[in-house]
Amino acid sequence: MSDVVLEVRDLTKHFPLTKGIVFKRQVGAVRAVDGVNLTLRRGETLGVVGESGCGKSTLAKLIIGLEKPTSGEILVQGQNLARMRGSALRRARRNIQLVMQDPYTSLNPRMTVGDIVGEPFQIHPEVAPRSDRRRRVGELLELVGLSPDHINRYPHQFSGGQRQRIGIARALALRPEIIVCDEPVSALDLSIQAQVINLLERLQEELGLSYIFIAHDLSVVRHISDRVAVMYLGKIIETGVDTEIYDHPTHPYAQALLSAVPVPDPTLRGLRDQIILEGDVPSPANPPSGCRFRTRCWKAREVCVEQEPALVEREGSAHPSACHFAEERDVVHATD
Amino acid sequence: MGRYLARRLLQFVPTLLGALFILHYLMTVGIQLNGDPARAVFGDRTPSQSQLQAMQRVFGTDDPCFEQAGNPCLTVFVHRLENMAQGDFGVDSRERPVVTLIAEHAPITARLALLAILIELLVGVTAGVLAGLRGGSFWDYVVKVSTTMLVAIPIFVVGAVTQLVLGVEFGSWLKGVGAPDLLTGLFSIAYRTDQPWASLVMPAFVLASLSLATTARLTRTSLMENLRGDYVRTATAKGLTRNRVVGVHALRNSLIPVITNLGISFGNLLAGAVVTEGIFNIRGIGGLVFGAVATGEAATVVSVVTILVLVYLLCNLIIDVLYAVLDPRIRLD
Amino acid sequence: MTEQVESVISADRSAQAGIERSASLWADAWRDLRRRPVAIASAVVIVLVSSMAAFPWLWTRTDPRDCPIQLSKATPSAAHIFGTNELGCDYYAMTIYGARASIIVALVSTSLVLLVGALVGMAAGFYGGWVDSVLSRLADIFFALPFLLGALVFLSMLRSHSVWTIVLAFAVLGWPPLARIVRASVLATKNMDYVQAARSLGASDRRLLFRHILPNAAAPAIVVATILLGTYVASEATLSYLGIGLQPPEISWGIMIAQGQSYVTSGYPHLLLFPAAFLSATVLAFILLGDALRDALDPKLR
Amino acid sequence: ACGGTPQSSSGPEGGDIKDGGDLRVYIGEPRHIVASNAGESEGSTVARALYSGLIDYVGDDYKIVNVMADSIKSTDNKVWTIKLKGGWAFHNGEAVNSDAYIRAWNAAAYAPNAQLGSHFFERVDGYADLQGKEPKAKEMSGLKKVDDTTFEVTLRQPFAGFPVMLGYVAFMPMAQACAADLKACDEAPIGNGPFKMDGKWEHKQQVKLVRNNDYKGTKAHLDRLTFKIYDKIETAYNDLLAGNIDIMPRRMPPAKVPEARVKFGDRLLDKPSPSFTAVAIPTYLDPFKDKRIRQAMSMAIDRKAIVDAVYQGRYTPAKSFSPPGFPGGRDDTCKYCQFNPEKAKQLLAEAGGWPAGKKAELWFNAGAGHDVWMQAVGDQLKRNLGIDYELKGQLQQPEFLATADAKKLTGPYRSAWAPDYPLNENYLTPLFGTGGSSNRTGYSNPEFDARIVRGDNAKLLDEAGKLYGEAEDLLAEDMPSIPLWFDKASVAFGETVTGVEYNGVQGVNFARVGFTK
Amino acid sequence: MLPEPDPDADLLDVRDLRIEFRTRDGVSKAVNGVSFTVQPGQTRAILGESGCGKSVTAQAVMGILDSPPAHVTGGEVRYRGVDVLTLPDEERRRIRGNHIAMVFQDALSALNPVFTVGFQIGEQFRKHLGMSRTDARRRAVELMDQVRIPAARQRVNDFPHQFSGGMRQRVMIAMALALDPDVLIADEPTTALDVTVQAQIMSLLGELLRERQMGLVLITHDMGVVADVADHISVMYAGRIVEEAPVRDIYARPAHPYTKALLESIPRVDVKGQQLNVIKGLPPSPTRVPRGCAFHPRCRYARDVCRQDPPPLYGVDSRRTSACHFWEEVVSARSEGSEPRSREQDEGVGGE
Ligand SMILES: Nc1ncnc2c1ncn2[C@@H]1O[C@H](COP(=O)(O)OP(=O)(O)OP(=O)(O)O)[C@@H](O)[C@H]1O
Ligand SMILES: Nc1ncnc2c1ncn2[C@@H]1O[C@H](COP(=O)(O)OP(=O)(O)OP(=O)(O)O)[C@@H](O)[C@H]1O
Ligand SMILES: [Mg+2]
Ligand SMILES: [Mg+2]
Repeated sequence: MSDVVLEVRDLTKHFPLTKGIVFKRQVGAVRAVDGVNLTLRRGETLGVVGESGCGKSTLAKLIIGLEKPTSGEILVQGQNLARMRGSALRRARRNIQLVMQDPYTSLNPRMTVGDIVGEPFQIHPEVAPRSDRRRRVGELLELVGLSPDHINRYPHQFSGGQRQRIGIARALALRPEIIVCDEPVSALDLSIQAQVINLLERLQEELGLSYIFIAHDLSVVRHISDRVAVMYLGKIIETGVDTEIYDHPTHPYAQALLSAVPVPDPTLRGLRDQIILEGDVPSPANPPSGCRFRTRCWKAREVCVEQEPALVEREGSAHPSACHFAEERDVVHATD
Repeated sequence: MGRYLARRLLQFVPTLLGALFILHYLMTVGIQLNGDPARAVFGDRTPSQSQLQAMQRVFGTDDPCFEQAGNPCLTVFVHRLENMAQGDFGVDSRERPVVTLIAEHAPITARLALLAILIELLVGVTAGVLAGLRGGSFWDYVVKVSTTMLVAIPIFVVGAVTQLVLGVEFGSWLKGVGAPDLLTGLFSIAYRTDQPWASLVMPAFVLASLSLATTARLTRTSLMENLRGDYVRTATAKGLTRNRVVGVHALRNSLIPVITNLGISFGNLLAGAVVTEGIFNIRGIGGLVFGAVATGEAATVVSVVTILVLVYLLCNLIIDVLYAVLDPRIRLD
Repeated sequence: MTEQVESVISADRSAQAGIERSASLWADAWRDLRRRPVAIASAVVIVLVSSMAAFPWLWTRTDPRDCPIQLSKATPSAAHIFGTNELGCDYYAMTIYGARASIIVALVSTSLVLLVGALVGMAAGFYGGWVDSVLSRLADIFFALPFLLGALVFLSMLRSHSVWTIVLAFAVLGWPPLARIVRASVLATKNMDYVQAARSLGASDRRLLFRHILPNAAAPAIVVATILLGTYVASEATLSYLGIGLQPPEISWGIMIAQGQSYVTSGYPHLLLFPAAFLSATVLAFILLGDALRDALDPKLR
Repeated sequence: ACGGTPQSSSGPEGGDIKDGGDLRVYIGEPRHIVASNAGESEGSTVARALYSGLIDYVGDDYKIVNVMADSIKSTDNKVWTIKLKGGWAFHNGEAVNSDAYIRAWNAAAYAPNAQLGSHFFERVDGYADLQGKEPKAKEMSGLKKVDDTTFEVTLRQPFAGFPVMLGYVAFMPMAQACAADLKACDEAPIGNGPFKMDGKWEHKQQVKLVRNNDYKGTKAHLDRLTFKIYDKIETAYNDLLAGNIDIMPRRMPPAKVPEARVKFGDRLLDKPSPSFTAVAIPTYLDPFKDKRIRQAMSMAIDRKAIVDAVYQGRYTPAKSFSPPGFPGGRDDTCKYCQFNPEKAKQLLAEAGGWPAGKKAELWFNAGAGHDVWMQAVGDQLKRNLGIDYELKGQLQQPEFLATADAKKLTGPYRSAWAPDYPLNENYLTPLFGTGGSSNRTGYSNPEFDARIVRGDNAKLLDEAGKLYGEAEDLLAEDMPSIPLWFDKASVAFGETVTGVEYNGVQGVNFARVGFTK
Repeated sequence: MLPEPDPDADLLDVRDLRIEFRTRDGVSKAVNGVSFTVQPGQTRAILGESGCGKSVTAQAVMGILDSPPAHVTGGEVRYRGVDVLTLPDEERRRIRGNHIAMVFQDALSALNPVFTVGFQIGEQFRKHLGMSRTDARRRAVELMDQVRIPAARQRVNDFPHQFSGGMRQRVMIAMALALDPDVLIADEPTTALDVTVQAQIMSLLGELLRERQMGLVLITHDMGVVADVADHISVMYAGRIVEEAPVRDIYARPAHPYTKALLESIPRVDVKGQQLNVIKGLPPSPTRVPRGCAFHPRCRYARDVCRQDPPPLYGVDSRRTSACHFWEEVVSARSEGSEPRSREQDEGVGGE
């Protein structure tokens, strides 16, 4: 399996909750990411979807090494990123880059575009000789569809979509193999969103990139991903290639999530099988025992309280699904 | 909340000890470098050895460490701490207990500071609101320039001019026309024991002038920011009157940074009190410390400033709590 | 397809305008400042006053210490346009020469305070944990000493009171508010996405601090610093007034104001007015320039 | 008792003074007000209203008038017999007798009491035994009670001026109740004077006094006498203008004097004060060892110009080492005190000129406003002698004094002296006598010392003054110190106040002040 | 309270509304002639991209625009026949909340952080109806129950930050419904929410509308939400309504190239593999709206006339209009896959 570029094993991240006056005691933890396994192959896009607060961004930060994991391994081409430090880590970082969610806060408002896109070269001077940098920055801007003449402008002089392109250009500067996109289009307008998605797809084709594409917009994820993982409260509860998830979801949460996505087609009004969930997502600091979805699940029984369902293929689900009672249900299409 | 208070109170300990030590050290080095303040009492006349010794005992400078420049006189410090722990804050050069001195001087400074803070809030916030409601307007400029001028002009000039114009000229005129006591008290030149509040108003104004600029500017910026806030729009959309929208919804939020700043300006107030109290002849803490510094009475300086530090810390604690009350998003744990 | 060409051309045109501009934040701020009349006026005042401080002989040939005592307290006239002081020294020359002490006190104290405050604030905010605890407690200690009282005690300790000891006193006592402000802005800035982005690129702490966090945390510090600067100039005068600051034969606006104020009602108001006017104008200029600078450093406001 | 004709009363004569009223008087916060400890001006102002001593000094010539003393006599100027008038009592009813005086003087002298008046008793036999950390004795052997109204004082050496000292506050009697707790007494002294305490001293606010109706001397006109305490003299002045106080009995803010002259007219008294300012010279240092240099410097200073510029012309340029009008004092002792730049230059040239490149360092204590006139002095030296100068005003008072004590000052320095009793001797022995208590110039002239001793042994006070004056003549030649000026006191008071008398030692006699009818 | 309301008039009728912002950098014409009507029980959706003037329109109708810098330069806003723009301030204020209410996009910032939700909901009862504090609180609890906030009685004294996003939006809705208004303007009420929560809120809104027979103006850029709830749709571009139609018609046969392009650029959850069509370029800055048809620089149907003459609203049929000179061409084209997928990247000039 040489074409696996990234493998995540049993990754957990617990943010400690502390109390105490002089000496801090740990009284609990926010289980933001709680035992996640992923593999990413070369040239592939893995979509990660889930509701707000389910741990998507934390997962992204772990993967690119912005947060130290509580446990688990992140293997980038066989090397464990979580245990690297110093210059080894710096070098490894060149291989895996992040595109952030909010194009308005992810660019330093007091740096020009040239400085922002050129910064990777300043941090890793070995990548490009000084004399070459300006040209490289220009190329990068062109690559993402911006005019190299805009090099001296400030981020606020650009629209959201253009800023996102700047962020992408920055991520591409070091020619990484993997790009983690944390909701790269959530903040963008429809017409712009399409431009960025197309750009990402084009870059993947041209440069052979692998993406981890995080989003809460299931339609965007479907559009761009080869495989999809659905997260709930720090865990992946269902995963598979996109048609498996979208057309044959088996986990009740995945079904509810999909059913809630509005479809821009008034002719389907009232014809789709809509599941309105009750209540809110429980606090990740105090997740329910057993199956984490059981508090909002209409199928929950005794066993769900006691036993945590594993993410495996099982009867009723041809792809891995973490529900004791996994069962197909089409919630996306009209049911007639 | 209880835990928070406990933690904050615990944090006082190192701060207080640190401040105490710094003061002690400064005073000690001061004595070592500038000579024994006990000597100064005798003026040009050279005292005899025993006269000097008697005075040194009163000043508490009879430890030999005061003759070695740079010696921090730790034993003296530890001794002072022990005494303080037992409630003994030492005596001044007239052998009056410092505790008594503080009891005499503190209430009036407290009143002065309270008035000054009220004025600072009242005038500063009003000015800030005037300026903030219409950024860039005439009022905005008036407030900006006038408050800045108050920063630029030393407080003793402000004090002297106020006293001359409002106290001597206007105050005398008032007296001439037989104005009621309260009114003459308001415009009296010096502090009057029979008008313990009114005669402090003018000094409080002078004192407040130091922090007025900051308060007005803070109010202005935060009000302008909040007026643009979505919730102000919501309040308007609910059909509330403009007064209620500004006065209840926008202002309350705008006051949060102003209140926080009060903690800082409290220190300013105490410092400004040195000058203001002198000019208006107010028997307060500022003058006490100034006098003690001038005559080198270490016990008084260290004790009084320590108490000031404590008061300051407490004030800031109260302000933090107030802050949490004003802004429910802040949780004190 | 013509319209497309047109829009491309117009894009090019504005792009060319972009090329001419230099790329640094400070250069841009400078360009922006030059367009603000208030900033220009303030800068002119500051330059004038600074030149008085640096090269007083450019402004007057009279020696402010050459004082024919017979001319004591002359009111302004052609020979002495600002009059003379009680010793008969030319008041104009004194006002010019007095700029130096005030400017040094203002600028050097503020710079030191900014430097120390920024370093401490950045360290405390960026590293957090025990570094933060220790530095914050330390700041508390100095913060809790009332400024002027602290300066009094500090200066009464020192043998001689030169401009530099006053600067030292102000710096020692003045840094905590700035440290707090910087710390708060660093805390707010450090979790901004763009800092995270730079970190994920492998940027060093130094780079994060100085390239990303500091410029974005600087604005409130600059504003406070300019107000502090005004406070320092005024405090220098107050210390002289209390008899613990600079003393003659040193010449400073503070001393001149402290000495001149007692003569206001005695028929010599010029002894207060001239130094007070110079001092106020300078402080006002610094504060207004600080405001303008803050706005200029914020590309969003341009 | 008695009292000479007041020489400097203002306003209408005694007949127009109404009895009653509350006089509000400006003072600064005293250090102490109990007589034995009321060493400085503010404290003694209060103490003098509370106490009556053996003698008073009356008028501008400080004539000695007995108050409680019936007689003060000595045959050898060494053993003095003091007889008291009988029937006087303290405010608490205790009788004022010989014991009250002996008690007071012992208590004042006793070192552990740390009373500021202690040094006045240095001349009394046995004073040394009361000194040190643990003194040998509590009572001076030189004080002997003869009977209830008579006691004897034995001095270590003869001193003709001893009776003159007795009017000073340190020599006031002390009640038993006061001696029992000196500290408590300081808060509310038990005096024997025309006024008594009304309640305690309210620190930094006021000291309230009421008339002592049982007073044996001339009773006061006023019902009440309230000393209002001010921190800043400018504030007090403003309050005087506004009519919130009635009198400033000693000082004015210097800058306000011209204005006050206009506003108060003859209600502003400019009275000579015996305070004396000079620039003392370290005679032990080159180039000041040469007296011609000292003489030249003195002649180069235009005292009048400085006084005009800095003190609005109020002070009296000094032409002697003790003030004119003072017992023994003269007006024209110092011929080198004339301003004469030509002569000064000549003298300097004779002395070989000023060392090239050397600056005269002028010393004074920091933070007390001496910089202005010191600078003026320096300017004069520079202008008239070409001596460049440098001001050395960094030392705070304690260290300045200690440095001076140790003779480590490197140039001329400020020297100020206020006498403790009205006799010219008080300006001479302490400052210029060999081993004098405040002799820091290093001046030592056996002939000078001898002339002082001659004065000490004089039979009559006037004669003593003359003999001391002969000693002063030597100073005028040697110039160990450059006299500059004698201060003036300014007494300003409100329109309805009358009967204000002032002299430089005693201040305003409040017993004689009242309001117009 | 209102001057002679006309019972036969439209519930809300906005005609040719024009708004500009006068700032130091020049005048920006944010809204250039917006017209729409709302009938009781009906949902009018206003669709458009960020910055096209949706919120400004809504705020103008509410009368809560900050002026300066905003100035309404033309048009009418008729509520039951009365032009509210010409009413004196005081009467205008009475309409707000009482007759026309509004729900904002970001509930967290739209709620005052320092007052309890009970206070904020009850405030209107106290100020408009003069109720006592306790009565107002009781009514607030009732309203919170109605918008299905669990344990309303306990939570009435909580602060906004103590609620989850969906609950906050319910609080906003409760606040808007407090005085039983006739018109509800919802400015992107679910944009900030997760899809599951969005579904909850939208179904709640739908129920309440039906119960109360209110007119709803739903502002959004989400074509999916609109398809689910709207009766009529107005599509805005650069401060103008470019197309107006009943909901089914628009999705089936858009009559304006912009609407058409938008529909083609939406990825769909129920279909995989369709191509995303990109609208080249950027929406124009309101300070520099192109001459002629504002959309022409991005339009594939643009001809010379589009650069010269701003298109009037052409009637497509009795119930729909389009502001495109070539609407017939647009309507007749097949909606999907008819054009080659544009590979064109944006070379446009950035925003301001
Ligand atoms: N530094 C931190 N300390 C404590 N808790 C944290 C921290 N960062 C994240 N969390 C918690 O971890 C959980 C997951 O957060 P995360 O940001 O990964 O969610 P997300 O899925 O990205 O949500 P969204 O869609 O809103 O971006 C949340 O409950 C959050 O509160
Ligand atoms: N206070 C203001 N000053 C100047 N221009 C403004 C102001 N408020 C809004 N605008 C301008 O008006 C235009 C319309 O803004 P509006 O908020 O209505 O957009 P919107 O359609 O609601 O967008 P979004 O979907 O982002 O909410 C924008 O181009 C904006 O720049
Ligand atoms: Mg996230
Ligand atoms: Mg909007």
